[in-house]
Amino acid sequence: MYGYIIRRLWQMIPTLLGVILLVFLLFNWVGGDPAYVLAGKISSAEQIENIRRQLGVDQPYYVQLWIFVKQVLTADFGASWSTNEPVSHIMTTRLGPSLTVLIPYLILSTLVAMGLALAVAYVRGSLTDRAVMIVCTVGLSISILVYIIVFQYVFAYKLGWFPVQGWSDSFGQNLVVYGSLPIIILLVVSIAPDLRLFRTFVLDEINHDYVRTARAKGVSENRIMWVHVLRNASIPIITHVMAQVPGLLIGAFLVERFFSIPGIGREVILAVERSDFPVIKAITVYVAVATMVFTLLADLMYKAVDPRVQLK
Amino acid sequence: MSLRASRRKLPGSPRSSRRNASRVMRSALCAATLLALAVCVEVVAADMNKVVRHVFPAAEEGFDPAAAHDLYSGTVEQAIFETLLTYDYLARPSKLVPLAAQSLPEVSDGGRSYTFRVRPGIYFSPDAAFKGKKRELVAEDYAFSLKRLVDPKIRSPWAWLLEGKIIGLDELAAAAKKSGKFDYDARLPGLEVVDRYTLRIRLKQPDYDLSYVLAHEPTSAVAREVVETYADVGGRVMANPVGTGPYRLANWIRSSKIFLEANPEYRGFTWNFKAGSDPEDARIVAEMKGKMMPQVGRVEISIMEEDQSRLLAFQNGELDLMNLEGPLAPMVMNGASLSGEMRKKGVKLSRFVDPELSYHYWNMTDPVVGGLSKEKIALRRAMAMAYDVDEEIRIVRNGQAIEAQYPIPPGVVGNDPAYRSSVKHDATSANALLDRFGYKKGPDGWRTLPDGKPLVLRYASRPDSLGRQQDEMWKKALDSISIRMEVQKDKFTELLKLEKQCRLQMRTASWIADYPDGDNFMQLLYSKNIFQSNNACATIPEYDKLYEQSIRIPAGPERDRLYHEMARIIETYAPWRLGISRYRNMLIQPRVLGYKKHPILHSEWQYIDVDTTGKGG
Amino acid sequence: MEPLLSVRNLRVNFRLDEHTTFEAVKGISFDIPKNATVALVGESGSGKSVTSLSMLGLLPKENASVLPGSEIIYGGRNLAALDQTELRELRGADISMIFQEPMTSLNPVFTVGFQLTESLRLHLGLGPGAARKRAIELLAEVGIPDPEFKINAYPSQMSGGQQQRVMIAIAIACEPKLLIADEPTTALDVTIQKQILDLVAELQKKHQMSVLFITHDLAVVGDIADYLVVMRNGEIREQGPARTVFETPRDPYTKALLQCRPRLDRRPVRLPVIEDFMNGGGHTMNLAERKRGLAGSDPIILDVKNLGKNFYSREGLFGRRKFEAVKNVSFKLPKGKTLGLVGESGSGKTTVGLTLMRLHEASSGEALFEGKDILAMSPREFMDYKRRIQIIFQNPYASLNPRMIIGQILTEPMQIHGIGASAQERTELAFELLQKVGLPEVSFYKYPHEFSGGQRQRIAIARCLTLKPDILICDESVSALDVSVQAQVLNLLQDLQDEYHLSYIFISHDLAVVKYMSDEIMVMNQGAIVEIANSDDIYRHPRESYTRKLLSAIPKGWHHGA
Amino acid sequence: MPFDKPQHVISPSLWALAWKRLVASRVAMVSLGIVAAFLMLIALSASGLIAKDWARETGVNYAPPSFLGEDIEQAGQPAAPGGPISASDKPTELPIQDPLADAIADIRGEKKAPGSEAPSGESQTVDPLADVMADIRAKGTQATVAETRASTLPFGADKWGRDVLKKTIKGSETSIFVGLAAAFVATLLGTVFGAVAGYYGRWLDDFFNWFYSVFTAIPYLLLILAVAAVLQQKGTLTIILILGLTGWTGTFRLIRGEYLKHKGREYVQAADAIGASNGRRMFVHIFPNVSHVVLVQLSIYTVAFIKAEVILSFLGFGVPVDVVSWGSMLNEAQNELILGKWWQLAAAGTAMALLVTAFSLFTDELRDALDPKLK
Repeated sequence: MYGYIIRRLWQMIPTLLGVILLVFLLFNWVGGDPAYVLAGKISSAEQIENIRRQLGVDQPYYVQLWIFVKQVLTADFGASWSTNEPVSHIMTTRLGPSLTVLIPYLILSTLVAMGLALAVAYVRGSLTDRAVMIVCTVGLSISILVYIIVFQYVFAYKLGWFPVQGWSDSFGQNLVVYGSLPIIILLVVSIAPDLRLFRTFVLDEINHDYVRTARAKGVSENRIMWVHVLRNASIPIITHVMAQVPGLLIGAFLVERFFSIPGIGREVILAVERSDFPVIKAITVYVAVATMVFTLLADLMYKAVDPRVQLK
Repeated sequence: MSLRASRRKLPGSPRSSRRNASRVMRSALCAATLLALAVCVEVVAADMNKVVRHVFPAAEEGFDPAAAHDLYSGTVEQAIFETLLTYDYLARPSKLVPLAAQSLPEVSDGGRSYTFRVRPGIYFSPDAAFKGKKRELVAEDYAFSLKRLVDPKIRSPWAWLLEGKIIGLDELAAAAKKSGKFDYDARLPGLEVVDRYTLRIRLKQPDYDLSYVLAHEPTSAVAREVVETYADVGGRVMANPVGTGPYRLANWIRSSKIFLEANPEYRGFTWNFKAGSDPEDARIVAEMKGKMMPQVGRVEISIMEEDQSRLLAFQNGELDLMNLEGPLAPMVMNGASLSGEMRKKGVKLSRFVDPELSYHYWNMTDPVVGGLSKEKIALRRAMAMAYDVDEEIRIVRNGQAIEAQYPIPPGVVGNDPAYRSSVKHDATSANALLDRFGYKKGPDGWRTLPDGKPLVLRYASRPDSLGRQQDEMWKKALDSISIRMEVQKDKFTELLKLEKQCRLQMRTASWIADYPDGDNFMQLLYSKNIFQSNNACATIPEYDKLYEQSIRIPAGPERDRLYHEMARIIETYAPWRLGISRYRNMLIQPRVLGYKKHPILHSEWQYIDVDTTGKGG
Repeated sequence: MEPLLSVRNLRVNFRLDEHTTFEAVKGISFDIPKNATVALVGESGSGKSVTSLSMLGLLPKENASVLPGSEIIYGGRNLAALDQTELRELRGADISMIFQEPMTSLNPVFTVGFQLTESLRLHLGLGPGAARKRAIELLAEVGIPDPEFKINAYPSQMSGGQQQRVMIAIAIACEPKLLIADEPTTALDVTIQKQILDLVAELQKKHQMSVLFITHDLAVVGDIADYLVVMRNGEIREQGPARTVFETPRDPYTKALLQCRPRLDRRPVRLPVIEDFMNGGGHTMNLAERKRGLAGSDPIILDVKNLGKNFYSREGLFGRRKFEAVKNVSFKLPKGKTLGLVGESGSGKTTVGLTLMRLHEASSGEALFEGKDILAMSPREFMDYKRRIQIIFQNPYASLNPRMIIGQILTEPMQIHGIGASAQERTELAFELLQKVGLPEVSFYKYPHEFSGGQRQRIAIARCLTLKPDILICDESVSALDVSVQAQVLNLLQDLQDEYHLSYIFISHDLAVVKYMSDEIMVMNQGAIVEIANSDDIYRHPRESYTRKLLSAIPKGWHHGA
Repeated sequence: MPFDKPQHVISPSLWALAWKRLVASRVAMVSLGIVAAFLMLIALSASGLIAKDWARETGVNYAPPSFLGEDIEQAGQPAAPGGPISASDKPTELPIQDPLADAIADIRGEKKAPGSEAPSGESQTVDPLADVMADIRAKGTQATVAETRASTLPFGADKWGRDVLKKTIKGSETSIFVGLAAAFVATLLGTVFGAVAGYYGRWLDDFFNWFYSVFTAIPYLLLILAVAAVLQQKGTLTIILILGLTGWTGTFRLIRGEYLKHKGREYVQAADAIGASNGRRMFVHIFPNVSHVVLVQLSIYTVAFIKAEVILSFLGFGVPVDVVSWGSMLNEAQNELILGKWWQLAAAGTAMALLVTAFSLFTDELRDALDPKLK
């Protein structure tokens, strides 16, 4: 077990190197030059040169790459070019709000989609099943932007059930008052694709022999679905959900912007707009590491759910 | 320069200022116990229960006047720090008045020497950097703060405000670049601290805009102790603003929330501004006159990037003040006034044309569109004539803009509202002009260059929805004169880089006044500013000659005459096609009293009051 | 005596698509007496499994329906007319069932104990403690060693035989009156098969229950069946007491089933095939004995020396674990003869074949083909020899590319090896071969999915023949086929060997088939050779205990009276 | 391979059987019908038979759909900028001296240059085109006949007065083409990488797996933005490349898995046994057997990329200005919605929802038909 974890961590090194290389290639090499923006409205070539020197972008590429590698190794990405805020501070302060929304969302969406998937799979082939699937497909074809705009307008403004936007210092208030509408929107958006996916996972399981065995034992259909099938179907579901987590940190940017949630996604877009490379690079590397760690976690959770899995 | 302070001498001795902290707390007591009114007026200022909730549409960078360069950081800086000069709250066009200075500067030596006297008895808000001592604002602080703008380590985006102006300053910066260490202790002939409160600035050549520069928030006073305590590796103090202004930073959640509270050390002032010609002014004066300022104890600023969020939050009463950006205008505006629904709610509107100009420029060094030969001029003029500014205002700007007739927008000294441009939308003439100069149509219907080579225009724009609309506007314009167009899409940072290197062909740029003087706009085509602010990379000898004349004389009819001719040169040689100036529409909740958006000042919180009786809703 | 369960006029329909239905069971009737074992025998597609599933209402409800009029009478009730709730009370309690694949039939993510106690708690209402206690008893009863420990094991931590024992434990947990065993031993090795059969027989007696034993292999039920029901194409061909049916079969199909299977005691020149019985029953079979066995003078075509094959799996940070699949195997293959290769799963017999084909890279040893080591050749050199050693795989459904028509499948190897001067010539050759393996010419234009398993195996054989090989490796080539088809393919292989003097390496777990086909037999266990000898000798005088164990496990068919 | 027997003798292949299953499904046929209708539409528009003149401004700005009737408020209101400018529109008179005036006047054989009546010598401003302009103005004053613009259009007009219906048709062409082409690129890359990695295994597999993990570790949004920045060229091709170059990972994983699985299958071993080369086994033998996965991936990607084009447009990396797509229309429509001009959003949104829904449903059915195990 520990040997396995160590080996998996060891295997992350080449991937991380690849990420570093790709990120470096994309941002340092071809990513543009923010010196002109930082220089202000009126700037001389000399000032530009000065700024480039201050930022270190006038160095040869291999030196810049080496600096980047060192930054990754020491987990110290320096400070934002435009605000001078230490990148570590950006990460620590923006992560909380992001997670305040994402964790409840992930838990709820997984539970809801899983429950619905089992229900729909139970009546597979029926009119209900087809209708739900078609509604899901239609729901899928609508952009998240439309959901956000409409929900914010209707539920927050017209009906006044939620604040239009906002964020506070209190975790409870954030979760209950400010976070609920964003969570609901994310839920509504993700239910359709998740339900479709989870349904196929469940259908995959329903055709297995052990279901027939359970039936032959006289186990009720409900119990078959909720005990026998669910446990098996949860294996691919775990992978799917775990793989989603790191991407969501950034993917939730639209919600964060519309509801003024000071999260990571919003920070990334801001950094991209500002060409704030230290922040972009740091977040990319952190998310990449998170992706790898979550993949490992998913595999470890596999082990918990599926005794067949041998961690070697 | 006959501007005088319109503000009464501020009340309160240094002693009473010192007790300002207790004053804030006493305000409630005042109201509750109904102490003698006079006492209250004398001491009561900021009421911590009075909160103004403001919104920014984009994130702030930080609050170092020398380092931050976005509008929103500047807005907060203006509330925390003080410049030597500022603008009168109500006077239009904008009028300079002293702020930390006792009076407007004495200008001597034909505009080469400026002497300021800093008002004694102004104190920085308490901070650990002062080690428990009260810290008075002195002339040296301004000398220090101005030097910071050119410190290479800080890489201030505002260096250009002072570059090439103050005797000895550029040399000091150059030395710092070499040695790697900026000598703040150096005595400069151009920045002479005559005594504790007197600062004399000597210029290399006459400059009538220096007063404006010293009203611009990058030149605010910061304390050297604070910088030395908090500076990061870049010598910047983004997160610990300590100033002498009416507010101080109470809490800051970066790029999300900024909380300001009244500065207990602030000396305060009595509201006494004169109404201008605007009929609204009378109401404002009635609401505010005689009040001890600042009234508002707390300012809460939220950052909301999305238009819809801002507007809904405002309509929901979650915001007190909000700048209405173009695309949203039709939702709450009916032409120039608020919609009935908003008026019914009692929402007020502060509206005027921003001191801003958008212009379409051609790169004058570009082989296709640049140059001063007749056929190139004809090409540019044809394109200029093909562009329909009226349609842009109607469709793209939703009517919230005016056509720019003159390179200097309204609200800026030098603007001539009567001036009419000779460039009109006229595709027929544009076509005729191109025909005349041999831009023949090829077999595919597109025009070629006179030498028969293909003619393709490259229009650069940002990847946002406004950029897309500009693309469409120009596409239509160039289609109407059968010139083929391509769009060059790039991130703003990249466009800016190419622009500064004169590598774009054509783009729509805009310029917002840093200070309300025409020179800020007219310098944009001066050939010495190529690679800096001369985006068109234009070298037009006639223009240069006139410009050089214009900077040697103060604002006035003589300069206006030169500006007229320069405007006509812009039309004639067509390095630019003038675009528009936008309206600024500030929405104000009924509970906010005395608010009027100032065209140059960014923040007005210190001049307004909030009705806490609840009748405003 | 009143039967435990009577099936009357059972008809089951399958819906294939919106317009087509297929009648899988066509109105059958039979009884299951109390305290008896009834064997339901039939080849694939006979409807035997459908019959058993319909008894418990386990047919897939999407596309299968028991037609009205069908009756399955149990305890005075018609099971075919009960609703699911009522059926559920019977399932596992009165009637229980075990299936062919114990591996997939057990839920992989729950412990054996959980799955066992689930039944107990459901039907007997036992509390957790009591259920657990009873479960341990049950595990002990079905012969799981160390049941207190194994009750917490997951199915994947058990062997196939143990898994099937667990299935049986679950099935008998609630003392059912009827145990339906649907091919419970087909997926198991021959030695395990015997153990399971013995267990079922023992439990049947002990619990005084009835067993419905479903199988395709008559030999399997010879020992245990009291009654036989023989099905074909949804109909019952013959039923009656086991003795009667085995000894005096009336139906030609039953006769064919009994005769087609190779037997240990006889080796006819040609095996009887089903047509011999079905078409008028004219017994024109050549029942003459075929001579098998090696003469020392046979020229050797392939000489394998010290063949070894290792597989590696990752372990630890950098380590890898070696698994020796084939250890030091040496044998000689004479020209025109058959070497039989027998062993249980995991014995390495298939690996030997694949390694000789160089489908696996050998780890050690050499294989001299006409004196040249084919294992050491470069791929280019080997190309010429590749043609001469061909292989026929086990699964006829997997070994033909489903996206190619038979014509492409047959002409492709010729094209690759430049056999036949033109496309025209190759096509003609393909037609010829089709004819040789007994398929009509029109097969050329069809896709594999249109053929039955036996036909596909013929195509696979034809594909090998296109290359005119010297050696043919038959890797379990008839194991997946029904008995009647198996005989046809075996006959075909015999004929081809006679005609072309092919040398066969005949790999199978079915000792009867191997014996029938082979001149020499090599027994393998855990990657190594146990014994190698002339085929008749090895059956008569096995030297090694493993060989004896293997031989004793072979189902003997009906021998009570024989 | 040449077979001299007539084609009809060849019996139904697996493809034909799958097609039969597909035909049997009503949902599949209806959605296929819708998709086919769209494809027909874009074929017509691509060949220039319809919607060729989508860019022509045939209606008034924001002309409402005909079924709503004319927008009286809009028609009556000249949408005044509302500026306080009241002076005449005549250009401010300024002294202008034209040094070329004489020369050009000579050529034209007359003596007239506007502005020459301002003889003040103090002026330095020179208009080198003064005479030409004057000439043009003199001649070209005949008012150009303004096109009459319809006050309503069948489906309304956009802000410039272009027919929304035509825009939608033309937009469909772009969006579907982008979706299909990008899906093709992504699937091709994913398939080739996946096939090579899965088939050859060993270091090639390690390499592509590494490549895959690196690509998937980087957040998709950042990847798109970065690739967009790299491929600075404008145009539809860029969008296709952005989507294609970043989207291959899903197919890669699937196809690699399929190749791993199939490589061990007996028919592939049989092919090996008859001496088929690696390339032949990969492409002639295995590929047709995994091609249904590829096909399903292709259609999943098409849907995904049609939607992604909208997001790309939102991020500003959409189609060029002389091209219209659903993404560009939806983006325009966001601002229009605030003005209450909902028809462009409705038209583009409906067209897209319809196609995407039909395509997705068809994909589901296709998957079921090709792989009947599931379900």
